[in-house]
Amino acid sequence: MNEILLNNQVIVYLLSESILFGLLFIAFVITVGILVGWDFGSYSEQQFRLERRAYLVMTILLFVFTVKFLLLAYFVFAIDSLSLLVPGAMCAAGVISANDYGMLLLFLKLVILFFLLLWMALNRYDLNAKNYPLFRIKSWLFIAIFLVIAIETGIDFAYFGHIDTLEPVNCCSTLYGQLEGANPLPFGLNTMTLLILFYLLYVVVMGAALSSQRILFVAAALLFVFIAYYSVVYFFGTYIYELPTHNCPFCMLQKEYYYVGYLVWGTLFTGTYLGLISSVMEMGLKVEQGRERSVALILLSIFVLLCTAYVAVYYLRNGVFL
Amino acid sequence: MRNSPFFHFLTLEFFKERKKHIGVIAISLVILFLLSSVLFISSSIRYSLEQTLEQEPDFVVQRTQGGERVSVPIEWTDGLLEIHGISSVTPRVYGRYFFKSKEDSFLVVGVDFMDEQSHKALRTIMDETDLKQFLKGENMLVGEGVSRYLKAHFYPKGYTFLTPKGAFKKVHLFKVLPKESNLIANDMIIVPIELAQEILGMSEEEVSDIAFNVPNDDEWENVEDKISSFHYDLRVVTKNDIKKAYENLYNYKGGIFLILFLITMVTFVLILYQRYSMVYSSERRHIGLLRALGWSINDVLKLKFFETMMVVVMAYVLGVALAYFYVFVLGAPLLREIFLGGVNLHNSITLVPILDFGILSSIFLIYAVPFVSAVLIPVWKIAVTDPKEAML
Amino acid sequence: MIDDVMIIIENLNKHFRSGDALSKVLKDINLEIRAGECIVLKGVSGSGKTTLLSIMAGLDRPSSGKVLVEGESISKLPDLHISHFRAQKIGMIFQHFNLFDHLTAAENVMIPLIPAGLSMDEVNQKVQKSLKLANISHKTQSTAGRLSGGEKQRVAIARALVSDPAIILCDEPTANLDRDNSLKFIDILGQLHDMGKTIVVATHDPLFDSLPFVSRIIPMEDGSLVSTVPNDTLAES
Amino acid sequence: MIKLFYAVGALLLLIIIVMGVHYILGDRKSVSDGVNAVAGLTRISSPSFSVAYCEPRIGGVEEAVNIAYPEMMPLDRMDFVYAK
Repeated sequence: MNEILLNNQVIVYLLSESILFGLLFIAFVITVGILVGWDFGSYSEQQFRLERRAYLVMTILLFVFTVKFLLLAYFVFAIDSLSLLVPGAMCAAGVISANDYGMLLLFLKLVILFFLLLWMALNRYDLNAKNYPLFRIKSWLFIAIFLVIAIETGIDFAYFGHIDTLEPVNCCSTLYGQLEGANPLPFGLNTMTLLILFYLLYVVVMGAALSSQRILFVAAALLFVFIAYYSVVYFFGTYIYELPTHNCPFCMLQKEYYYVGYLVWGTLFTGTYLGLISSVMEMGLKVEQGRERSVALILLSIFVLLCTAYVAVYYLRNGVFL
Repeated sequence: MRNSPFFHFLTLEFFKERKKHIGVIAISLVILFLLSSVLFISSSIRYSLEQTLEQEPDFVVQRTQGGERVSVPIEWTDGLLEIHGISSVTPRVYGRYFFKSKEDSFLVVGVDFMDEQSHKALRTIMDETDLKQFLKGENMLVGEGVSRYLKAHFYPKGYTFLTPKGAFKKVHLFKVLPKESNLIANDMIIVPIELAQEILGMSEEEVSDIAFNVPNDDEWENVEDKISSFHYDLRVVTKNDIKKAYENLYNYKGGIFLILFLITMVTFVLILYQRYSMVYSSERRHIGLLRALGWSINDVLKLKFFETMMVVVMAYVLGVALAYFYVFVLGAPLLREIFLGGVNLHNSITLVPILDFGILSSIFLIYAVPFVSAVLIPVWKIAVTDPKEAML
Repeated sequence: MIDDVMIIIENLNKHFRSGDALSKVLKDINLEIRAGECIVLKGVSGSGKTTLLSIMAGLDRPSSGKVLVEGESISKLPDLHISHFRAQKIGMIFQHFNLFDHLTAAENVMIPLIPAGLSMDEVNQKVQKSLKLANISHKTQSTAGRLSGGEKQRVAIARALVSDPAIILCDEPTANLDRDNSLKFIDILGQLHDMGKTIVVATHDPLFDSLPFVSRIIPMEDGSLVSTVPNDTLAES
Repeated sequence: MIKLFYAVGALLLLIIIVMGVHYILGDRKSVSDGVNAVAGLTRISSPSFSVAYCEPRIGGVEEAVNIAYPEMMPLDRMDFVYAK
């Protein structure tokens, strides 16, 4: 067992993941059983038993979602504490790029959280309707989620198993830094246009949400996430670190920056998820999701405010931009 | 919170099943107490060790032959001085002096008291008057473990060392090092450098190894390359190696403990599963009646969920507080031996209270996730009892 | 006329599968109950009146057939909705009172209101009102376990009335009561009838035979209804 | 009954506060000062024999170590990193 697998946080993380996978497997078996025997019209005792079992699947998924949400933060925290063991890694960025499973794993986790949230929104709608209209869609979605989670759990073990503590990894300065003039920003933007686009998209998202043009909202939200990621890494991040050359999405998760990274990325992703799901639900199922949409807008506003505040405070203190 | 009837009913229900909850909390307390005290001790010792690393010299040059460390000729220091960027090169003399029964050993350390840098350090340990008196005769500073050991073996005032050449060196015990430095100085005897060389059987121009600092971090790699090409049997130990050694040492111990701990978690989960699914008919009728009065499965699940959360939070807070009190206030009397080894001289270091987010969240996750997953299915089984149970 | 029909039951039957034997408990029942009517299901125990009552209350599901309450079929509702239906529209009074002995009378009466998520003072207001209606408000804070039979029954009535339901269902309400408590129960039932509630009582207690406010007595024998005899003719003969 | 719940809640809160106060007031400086004083003098700051070593080598016979010369450190042991 190499040192990585012996690290306390890694053991606790893998244990939690496998317990969740065990529960999900039970839910998977039950869902398959329900899908096979499901016939809403019939009065048979079998049908009522299946309806009761559906509640077990719902409870398991609710619990799995909350724990997976906490485990994502815990995963990043564990990776951060591993950076001492991996030579050359100063923060989580180095450890994640230790082998090629890292980035894929992080991406999978974000996707899974989105679909779990979507499943719970569908489930709430399904329970409120009187005849379980979305039952089959919901169950098939869960089966898809289960397969993705199975892959994710496999990659978890693969990722932690293959982190080599001898061969040095490149740190975030090489991963995200300016590679001798090559412009890392997408669509050939420079910093100024990136910022303009960032605030413009934010206004578009708010406008679309308030005037409830949902397709525009979905498009704007997706683009906003993409642009926000780059603007945080290449512009706002430098103000958090107060160092113009330090571009890294992970270093802000560390202790010396007061774990602000969790707040920044948390509000961005949760806000976008809630926004996307509420608009998808409104378009697809014509059900009013006002509350979720307003929470999403609040979270996105907190995110933008927080980023701008860092720049403003820096400017007020030093009187000059980076 | 106060004016929601659900919360009011929740507290009534919670206290109705007091006996069951108290039983579950008691079991969880045992598990939580054991786990968190082990993690607290290991993180506290690791924190203190990391503190000592600041004083650690950046590089140590040693000479190894046949896997065995041999003493280094003093001339090597001039070779080192020529390299740019190296500062405070200090030859060090230390070695293990085995007590007569070859069971326990002291760490004999020779310090050149004439050197002004160690003179300044000495002044922090003792005041001015003792200093002159100390430098006059054959005196030694002794760690707390050593002084206790010597007292136990009837050498209260001093100790006569037997040098390899057969001469007897009577050394007077001058002062005991402060208790706080037990972490490194528990079995340490500090003597003048010439005396140490004599006791350890080294000639005048031989030292154990040479330590030096390289203030400029970026230079560490090239300094290390330069030095390792000096001699064939030379070996360089950098500060990063030591940091990784400490990390691995406590990962190793903590990790093994956690993996063994999983076995207790499995039994804990089984106990919980059995405890929560042992439903008396009165409990079943109770929930059936609730359902008959208009509570849906969601409401009963919510009630049971909050009950479980209350049990989890209560057990967690009590467990961690108990472990905190045991480790940082009582000093973890028994459990400490796992980490301090208890071998050689008995060591009683003071554990510095250290709580960081990582430990607390690990403890919560390793406790709460198995707990709730064990309780999930029995709670669901109760929640879906058929309302017509109330009619029977 | 159709709109004021409270409960419609169309060819309902219920059978229990114990092993491979199929025991038919309710056979092809058709029944219509108008709003404000007071029905008595008369029959010896085991004649299926309790099962019929629990199906009407949404506690149990029929094996086939339809149960419509205020025009909405409840036999096929998912659990979330049938629970809301029970909480809002049905007041159940059980044979053994079924109180939570460790709770006080007020807390017992409060239980059906909890899922609705009202604030505490709204709930207290309703609880006091229904306790006064069942004239047991002098025992509000005493624990249910220590009340006498009659008082327990009145707390059970208060609990059934707290969410102001349109339908009151009683399963053998007077089985555990002595004579004068039963009479007290019956005049409370009378008050409920005057308030316009639809009442269905399943009992074999002769006391209910000649009550002025009972509109129909429906005898039941092993799972099927005998022809319904309007009460007023019964009263004269 | 709700009062009892608040009492338990207050008790837990009190425990957390006492723990927090003890944690904040905990003196971390004295231990590091003592250690730094001695390490400053001897320039050796590796942990004393009983703290540093792994259990297996001490507990029983370790095949890599020769009984007659216990101080001969086996090469592959982690404690060789900075043997005394």
